[in-house]
Amino acid sequence: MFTSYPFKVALTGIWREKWINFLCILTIATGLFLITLAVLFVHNIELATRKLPEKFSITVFLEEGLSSKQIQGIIRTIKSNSAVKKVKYISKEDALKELKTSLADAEYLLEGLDENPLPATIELGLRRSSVTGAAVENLLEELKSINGVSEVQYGRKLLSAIQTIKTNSEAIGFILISALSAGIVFVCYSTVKILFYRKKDEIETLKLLGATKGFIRAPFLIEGGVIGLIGGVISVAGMLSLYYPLYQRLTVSIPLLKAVSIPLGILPYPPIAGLVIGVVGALIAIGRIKF
Amino acid sequence: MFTSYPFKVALTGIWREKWINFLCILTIATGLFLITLAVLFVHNIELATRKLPEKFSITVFLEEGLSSKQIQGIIRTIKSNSAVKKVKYISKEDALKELKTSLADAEYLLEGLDENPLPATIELGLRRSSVTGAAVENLLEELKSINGVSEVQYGRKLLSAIQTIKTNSEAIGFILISALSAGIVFVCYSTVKILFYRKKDEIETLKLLGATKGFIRAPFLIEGGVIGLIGGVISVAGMLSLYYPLYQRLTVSIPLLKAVSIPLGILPYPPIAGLVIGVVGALIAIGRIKF
Amino acid sequence: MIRFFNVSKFYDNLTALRNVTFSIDKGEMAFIAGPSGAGKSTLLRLVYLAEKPDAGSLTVDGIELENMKESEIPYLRRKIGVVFQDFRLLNRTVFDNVALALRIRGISEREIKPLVYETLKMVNLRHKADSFPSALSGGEQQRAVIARAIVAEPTVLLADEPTGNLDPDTAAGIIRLFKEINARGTTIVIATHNRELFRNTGKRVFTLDSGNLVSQGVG
Amino acid sequence: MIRFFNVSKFYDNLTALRNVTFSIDKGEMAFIAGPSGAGKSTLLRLVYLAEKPDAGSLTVDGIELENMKESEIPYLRRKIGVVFQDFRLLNRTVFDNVALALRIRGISEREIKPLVYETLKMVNLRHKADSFPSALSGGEQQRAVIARAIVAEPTVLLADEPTGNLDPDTAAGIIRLFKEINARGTTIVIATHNRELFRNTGKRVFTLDSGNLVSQGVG
Ligand SMILES: Nc1ncnc2c1ncn2[C@@H]1O[C@H](COP(=O)(O)OP(=O)(O)OP(=O)(O)O)[C@@H](O)[C@H]1O
Ligand SMILES: Nc1ncnc2c1ncn2[C@@H]1O[C@H](COP(=O)(O)OP(=O)(O)OP(=O)(O)O)[C@@H](O)[C@H]1O
Ligand SMILES: [Mg+2]
Ligand SMILES: [Mg+2]
Repeated sequence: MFTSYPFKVALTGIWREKWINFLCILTIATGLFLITLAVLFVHNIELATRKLPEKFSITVFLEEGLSSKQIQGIIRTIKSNSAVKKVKYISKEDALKELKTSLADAEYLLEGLDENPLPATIELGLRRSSVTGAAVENLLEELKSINGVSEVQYGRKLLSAIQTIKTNSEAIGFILISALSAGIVFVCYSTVKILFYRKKDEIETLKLLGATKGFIRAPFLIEGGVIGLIGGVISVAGMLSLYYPLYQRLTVSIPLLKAVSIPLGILPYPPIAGLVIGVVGALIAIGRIKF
Repeated sequence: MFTSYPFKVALTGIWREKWINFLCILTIATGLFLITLAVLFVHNIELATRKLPEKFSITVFLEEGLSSKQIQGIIRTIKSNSAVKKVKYISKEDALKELKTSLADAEYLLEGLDENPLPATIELGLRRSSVTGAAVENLLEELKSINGVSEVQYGRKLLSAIQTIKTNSEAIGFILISALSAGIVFVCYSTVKILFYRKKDEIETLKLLGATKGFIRAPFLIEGGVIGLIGGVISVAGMLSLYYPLYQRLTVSIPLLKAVSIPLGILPYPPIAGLVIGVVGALIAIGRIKF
Repeated sequence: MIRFFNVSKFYDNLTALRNVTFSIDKGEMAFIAGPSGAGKSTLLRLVYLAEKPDAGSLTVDGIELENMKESEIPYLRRKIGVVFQDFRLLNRTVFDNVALALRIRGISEREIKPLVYETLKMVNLRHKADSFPSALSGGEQQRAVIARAIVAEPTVLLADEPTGNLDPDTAAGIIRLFKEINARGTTIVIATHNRELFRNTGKRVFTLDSGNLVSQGVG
Repeated sequence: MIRFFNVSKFYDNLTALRNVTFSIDKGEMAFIAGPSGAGKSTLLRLVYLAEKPDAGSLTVDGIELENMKESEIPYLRRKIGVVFQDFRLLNRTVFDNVALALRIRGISEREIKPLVYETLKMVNLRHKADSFPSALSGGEQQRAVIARAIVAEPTVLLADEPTGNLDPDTAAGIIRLFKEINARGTTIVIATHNRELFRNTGKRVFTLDSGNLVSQGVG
């Protein structure tokens, strides 16, 4: 198949004008590289902000004088809720110790106390997926209805702040990445179109010789596709070959980078995108063939 | 001047093949638009993180039994330091009130006190520029040497966290924007080069007719420059015409955007960059002229 | 085979052809003569559908061109071999340029090779099969175009100034070749300013001047 | 004016010119004859420096080409007007194509206009001044190239097959024009396969065959 006429014409065509075609390939590679970089950037910001909700917690205040069996029962009930990720019990004694630590030098303030006035509490961590307004409200109702629970507190402000940041950064990231991708895809397409502009005469001659539309288009589409595909492959190769050395060097000075992740699942997309850009670019560049 | 030979050739050349030239102009416009967008993105993140240091403060503990004149003197001394932005005096009474508020329901803990055990303090806010390790250390030494100051506390951890975030985000932003700019500039240059590739025959003929290098290059450089310049102007025009409607619409759903700033000072740069890309692209596209 | 009836063609304010009426029979070999700018190339361009007439009607091989569907145009063009005045060689080897005419017609690669080499031999260009057009002399390029026009044995051969870059001996050889092809049944129309080509051939000569068909004679 | 001494030119395994020695005097009008592919265009290309000889030495207007500095090449080329066999017209109007030869030489726009129109009249193309080459007939394009070659009154005029697309009457007109230009002192070399052009001119004719200078005679 690759020795058939349109393939031969396309491949020898690419080879004969290799420099200008290589420039076009590099352009597409650069474009796809930048899009991939942007996607990774947003992906990593997304990963980083995902961990924020885990810092959100609910404090359950227990009534006075519960037996340790009763407390175990309450803890079990809470743990059985699917929205709850982790549970930490803080006894009256622990609470007092904490207060003393936070009072520091003023600890003598508490010296005159004959009885521990602090309640025992349970702190809940939530699963990521559950940190939405409605889910939290439901959970709170459930917690309050448990026997032995006197009060439930949670950081309403923190919750809404986290949600605002998440929504905002996702929306802004989406807008930026869309603009970037649209722009770069246009630029790649435009490069292919400008590259094929010089084929006008050749197409005119082929028409006059009696070639059908398919016969005229086939080699150009293959040529565009091969150029785009190579561009995509180069962008992935560049990504991978830059990743390891650069990553190791940069993490020394920028420790945050250690958390950067490159999901391998995205690797096939740049070549596919390149192929599509090349073929579509060539198709539109050739334009409507009118005999 | 604009009716002189090279200008006439360049301008009629652009006009005669307006569609392909327009595509090249749009490509450059898109590229510069994306770079500008990226610069604005980093600029705004930078602005946002800049405000972080203001949240960093130093607490100065005063000795017992200072007269209000002595306290005024200390405050004046501190205020005279150029690194200090604002100063807040918290008297012993205010400190106690604060403690009571934070103890909330456990306020009765303090009931038996006959004397206020809390020291008076002064909280300092720092100027942005002064929040670096060395500057803070200097300031601390100075503060400690003031008569009447018993102790100085500051958030060492917070300071280093802020610095890490700043350095990291600046470095990552710099790397990303450099990669993006280098890539897009290359893509724009490449487009111009591919655009001028079809002039090879014309250049060959001009050489054979006895034209000097300058004569051959001038119209092409002008053509490239005009294409790049128009591209730059379009990118700025696009920026401005998108900014207001899009901004107003988006701030409704993404309140964070309200803080976005577009410094007008960057507006001349895209056209200048376009001009340079066009001229350099054309220059390199024509290549070394050998007779 | 080719019938012009009151055909006119205008470019802006210029009349390239005015009310031209004539016909060329199946199997005939005819010449279009006339000075530079007379309209010879324009006339041929109308036949191979590179241009449309502005008035009149035109039939090729019994097909009225005006009512033709666009999708049929390539198939009509395949019946016609054209020696373009400006060559129109593609930036491929001479072999590939000539083979193109066969590939367009869907002929298999196995059959193409001997056909192309045989045709190149006819125009004395076998030794340049692997050259690119840019490395050929003017006359060699012209012979490559002739080879491409005849290789697929078209029903009609249109040759526009086919010997403009050829020396008299080579030109005579090409005309001999055309006569052989004609003898095998191909209708041939040759546009030329070179009266030597049709002198004493006994073939019909249509003479154009400023777009008008001014005389029909025998060479 | 032009002196070839043992000049050879090779392309790959092909000898385009072999040990060619001859010279053309200042003010002479001479012809290079020979069949297609004989090396006529190659010979002229050496003179206007489009190619370098592989052996031998070559002098134009007293200048030894081999030792020439690259920066001097444009100035030597301006002494030479060339009618290219493949035209090499730029995609500009006929006026601008012809004017180009003057603009390259730094002549002011005010002087250019009358000069160009006068020259276009000489080749009978005044009415096509605003046309683009793609809208010209073959012969009209050739005459535009001739106008561009002569407009700047070069010291040497090299014409490669200048009448290949012209009818005999127009061709004769062009040769008459060349003779006038020659009479005013311009050295002219015409490469052609058309023996009619030099028959009975009394000018020298150098005949090439397969790269060898096979005869020097008088037309
Ligand atoms: N595309 C066009 N636009 C405008 N005028 C044109 C176009 N094509 C041809 N002409 C004009 O039409 C006239 C006839 O042109 P044509 O090419 O048919 O001449 P021709 O007889 O082939 O001449 P030659 O022997 O010089 O090739 C010429 O004056 C030419 O300038
Ligand atoms: N760039 C090149 N590379 C290889 N071979 C070449 C090149 N240019 C010319 N030739 C060969 O050199 C030989 C002489 O070519 P040239 O153009 O000088 O012939 P010519 O006498 O002008 O012929 P014509 O009358 O057909 O124009 C030809 O066989 C040609 O194929
Ligand atoms: Mg013609
Ligand atoms: Mg030649």
